[in-house]
Amino acid sequence: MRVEVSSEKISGDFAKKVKEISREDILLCYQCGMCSAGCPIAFAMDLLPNQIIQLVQLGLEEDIAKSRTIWLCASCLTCSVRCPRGLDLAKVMEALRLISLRKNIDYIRLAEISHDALAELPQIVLVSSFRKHTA
Amino acid sequence: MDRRIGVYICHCGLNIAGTVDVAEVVRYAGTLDSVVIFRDYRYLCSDIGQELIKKDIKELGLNRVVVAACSPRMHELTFRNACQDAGLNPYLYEHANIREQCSWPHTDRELATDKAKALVRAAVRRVYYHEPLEVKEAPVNPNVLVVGGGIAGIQAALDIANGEHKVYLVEREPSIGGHMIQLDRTFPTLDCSECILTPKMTEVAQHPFINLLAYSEVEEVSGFVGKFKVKVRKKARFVDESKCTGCGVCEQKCPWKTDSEFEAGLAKRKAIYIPFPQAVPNVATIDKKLCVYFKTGKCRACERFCEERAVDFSQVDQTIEVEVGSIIIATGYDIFDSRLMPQYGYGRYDNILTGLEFERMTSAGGPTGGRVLLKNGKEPESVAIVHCVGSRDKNYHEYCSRVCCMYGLKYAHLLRELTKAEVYEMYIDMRSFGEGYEEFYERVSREGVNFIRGKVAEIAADPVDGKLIVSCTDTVIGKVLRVCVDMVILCPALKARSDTEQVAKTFAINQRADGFFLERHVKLDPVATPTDGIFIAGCCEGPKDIPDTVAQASAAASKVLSLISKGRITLESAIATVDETRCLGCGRCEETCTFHAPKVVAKNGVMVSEINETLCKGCGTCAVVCPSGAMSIRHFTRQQVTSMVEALTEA
Amino acid sequence: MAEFEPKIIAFACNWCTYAAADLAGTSRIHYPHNVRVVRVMCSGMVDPSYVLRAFEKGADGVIVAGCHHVDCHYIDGPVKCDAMFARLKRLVHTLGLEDERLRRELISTSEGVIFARVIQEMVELLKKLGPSPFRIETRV
Amino acid sequence: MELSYYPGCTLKTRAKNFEDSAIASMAALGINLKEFPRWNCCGAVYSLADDDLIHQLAPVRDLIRVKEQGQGKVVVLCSLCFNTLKRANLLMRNDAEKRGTLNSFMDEEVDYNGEVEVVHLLEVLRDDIGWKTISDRLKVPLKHLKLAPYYGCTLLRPQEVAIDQVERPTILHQLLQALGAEPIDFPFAAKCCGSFQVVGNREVALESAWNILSSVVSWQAEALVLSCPLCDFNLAGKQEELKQKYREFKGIPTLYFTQLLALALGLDSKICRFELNYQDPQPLLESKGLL
Repeated sequence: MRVEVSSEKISGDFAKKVKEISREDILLCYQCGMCSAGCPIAFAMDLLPNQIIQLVQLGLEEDIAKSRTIWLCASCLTCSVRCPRGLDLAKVMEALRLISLRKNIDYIRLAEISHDALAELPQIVLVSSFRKHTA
Repeated sequence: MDRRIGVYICHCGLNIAGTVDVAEVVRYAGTLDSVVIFRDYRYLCSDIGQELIKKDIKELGLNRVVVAACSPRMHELTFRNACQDAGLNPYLYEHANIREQCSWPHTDRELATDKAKALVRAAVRRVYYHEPLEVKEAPVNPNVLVVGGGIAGIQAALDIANGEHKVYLVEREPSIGGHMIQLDRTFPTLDCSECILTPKMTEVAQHPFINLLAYSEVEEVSGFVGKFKVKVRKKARFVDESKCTGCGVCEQKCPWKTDSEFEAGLAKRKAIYIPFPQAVPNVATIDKKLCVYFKTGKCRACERFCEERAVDFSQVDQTIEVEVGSIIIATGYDIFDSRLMPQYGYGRYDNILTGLEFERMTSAGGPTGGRVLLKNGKEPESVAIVHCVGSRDKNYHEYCSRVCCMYGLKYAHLLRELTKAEVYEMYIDMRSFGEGYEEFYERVSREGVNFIRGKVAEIAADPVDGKLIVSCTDTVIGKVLRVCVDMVILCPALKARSDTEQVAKTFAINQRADGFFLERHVKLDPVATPTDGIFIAGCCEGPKDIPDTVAQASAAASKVLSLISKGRITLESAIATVDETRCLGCGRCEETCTFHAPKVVAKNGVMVSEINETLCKGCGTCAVVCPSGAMSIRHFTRQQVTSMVEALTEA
Repeated sequence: MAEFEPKIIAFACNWCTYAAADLAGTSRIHYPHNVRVVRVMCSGMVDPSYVLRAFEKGADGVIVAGCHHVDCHYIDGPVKCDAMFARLKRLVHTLGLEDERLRRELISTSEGVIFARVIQEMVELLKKLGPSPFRIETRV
Repeated sequence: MELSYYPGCTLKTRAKNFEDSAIASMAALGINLKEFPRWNCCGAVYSLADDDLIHQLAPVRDLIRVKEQGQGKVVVLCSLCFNTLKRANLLMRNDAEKRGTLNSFMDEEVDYNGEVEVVHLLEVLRDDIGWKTISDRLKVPLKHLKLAPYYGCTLLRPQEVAIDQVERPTILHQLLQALGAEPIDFPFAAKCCGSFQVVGNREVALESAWNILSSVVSWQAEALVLSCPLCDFNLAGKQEELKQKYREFKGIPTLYFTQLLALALGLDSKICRFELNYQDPQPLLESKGLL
């Protein structure tokens, strides 16, 4: 339960990159947890959205990489419209996904989706899923 | 007249002389035009230093003086007074700052000396063009207007009236008392709000120096500090205040009901009503909108049963004019409408209360007789207290409302005392900053309250058992909680009154971005406004608790008392002046001035601008927009400033 | 040849920026000597002609500084100053002076450090830009 | 009156019931929904990354097609398409720098500055036609039908595209009321259905859908009213699986709001294409004498 925090990590490329892609100021967060409490998918998350923000602040990239949270976010924007500090968390989550996807690491593989599933899933579901979960 | 300028350079010990070659600056001063005497001294601000200057003025007939020393913000006044003592108009003085802005921030002796010479040169050139200015005074009317009869207005009115000065206390509602009279117990001491406030209300009612204008509103304010004229509209109560004894028979007989404002909607009141038993003045008022007589011409039950024949349907609004020298605005706050956060379910589900509703519920004199009850008449077994409803939130009000943490804790305490309920308190940060507040937090912690550090996201009701499900994150353990409770108490933000803009306009004061009234200086002049003679106190200046409100009210009263005690005001001398021969009467100055000082008037059939010298603050923006150059600012004339700019730019 | 030393005229409002300059001195924060401060009651009092006169007389840079918009002693002086400044900026541009030579700053009473930093930056910038084309000695 | 109409991919396939009932109902109300030519997929989701412009091309091209037709307004039915098109439109309207880049990239197209107005069909019903007109035209009032109106995310969030109050929308409630039905006020009306997670995180999407459906059931609605083909898949298409997982769940019929509109306007029920509904509402409608 002990994590090393250093100024190298905090002022490192990771937080900068998140800021660049999202254009959101992560430092605004005051950790009220309203995002997590209203998140419809928080029940399945190993780290809560507010914890993700804190990890970005501290530059703890590996902890985020180990977590499922950013891949579970459905961009429903409930947190974004409610955040009392006006932080658009959905944009931050998208930036975090992109940092991974741009390394060409897809979250889902088309080849692994069964034919039955492909027949069943409407286009809108497939297109949106590929847009969010593949490079 | 020939200019005879004296220049004095201060060493300030080594503060100046350590970096600046004072002898060289003095020598240089002697080479400047019209300088007849030039000296240096170790400490010019000392009595001996000042005597030196005074003596020169008298003996050498100096008509202009320049001192190069510390910042003018430090000693300009000292030397102006010295000039005045020696019979020289204080405005014929100029101060050069060669310490804060030369010897202290610079280290190179040669460059610092050069700069000091430039600063002295600029001061000498400027002072050449200085004109003597007259210092004017005006009398102050000792009467005072206090607007708002909550605790702030009551305190301010009493402080002033106790000094035996006449106070007009204007209150919009039928009774004074404000929000405080609605509160049950007050944190952290838990003394009963009513018990501590009603004696003060009675004192107001009986005070020989207070003229209470309840059920009245300020309509118009004109004039300026020391001499305001105020029009107050006294709304028709349809009850003769002088006859009504407050017996309440009319209330009993009146058949028409609506939600009681005093009881926060938890009980009803009649169309003719006394808002609460301790009302001041203790007289009935007819709610014209509700009274059926005003709609159909029938009923008049109240009139029939009134033994004192106080009911008077023929009453009309009256306008009263009062003259006062100063004004205190203490108009209080509104409470954030929790319906604006529909995710909290207020107004949608039962048993979600606002703080004020809960205050009435725990009040012994309230609609439930002090019992905490659910809609179904039972006591709750679990209650959630939700902090920061509409405050600390960019979507509503960004500021902290300052009192919610503490009254939230108070509710937790009362619930533990009055019921057997499990209490959950959801907060973002616990702010317990006042006297005895942190101790109170500790006391409530011991009483077995569950503190959850997280902002509530949403509240839903279970359709089957009516339980309320409160969703929030416990950010300490990093888990999302769904807390199932019988009752929720919301702690809504205190916000600026919805009519603040209107009131600001009436009194020519300003609003901050957060909606509250703007103080003259946030730290050093918190009860004054930029308009002289108008002061603010209490929550109209921003959310605050009762102790701070009372302190601020007394502060505003003391400001007013100093004005009255001096009895006259010194008018700013360095103000705008119009060269009527050049004025086009275009009105640009009038448009730009925030203080309404210039006014275009007809003079000998020509439209010219005229400056109201009591309103002008000398900011100079009118002179900048004046297209003809007719407007100038005394002591900051074009010639004076330009001469300085030139002198500073020259090599 | 000695290094070019730019001349800066700074108009500072009495209530904020002038006090900030005092604070920089009181705190012994060192900044270049090149600035000469003209005290005005409000930044809204600065007439465009003052600034133009400074340039005409050979100033290499001019700063118009006053309160932040919320701090104004006269409520909204900075707003009026902003309006004047926008016009002035165009004028200065038309005259062929580099935009950077004219600078608007909001510096409150407590911001002595910022005052010093602004002067430092301005001096560095002007050293790069070189003397004002209006300087008498640079005219042929 | 004729209005330019954008169908999107799913309305042409799996959600034909949504499209057909909408077009027929609007025709009955005097509005011809005219599909504009050469439309393409909008991309389904709006790109949330500041540095990602390539994904804005698809929706912007659609908007250019509308502009080329000389139309000032485009009506969208699918909630996701509505969101994507409207946000892309706002980007073109408000962000001069990105607008410039996108326009210069698509140099073969006419310049686009966000001139077209993107509206959802519900907005047309509310603002152009009006609830009263709809009530007046009713042939078959949907009496005694307790319905749960479900909005999902993309009609309401973010604030700048919302067709109604974000936290407590009422537009569908109002429509259902105008149709003579009884809309219920349940707390999950704007909660996310799990969206595309049904592909990559199937269990999670199912659980999200269950949260909503169980709430609908506990608030005693007789049917769930939808406005989005993705929500339809999660909330209706997945009910069989949920019934297996949660034995107490007996299923709940689902309909698009346009199907209810068509019925209430007295149109032939064939136009509703109920055979495409994942959960057949016909037994319920028959029991209420509406079929």
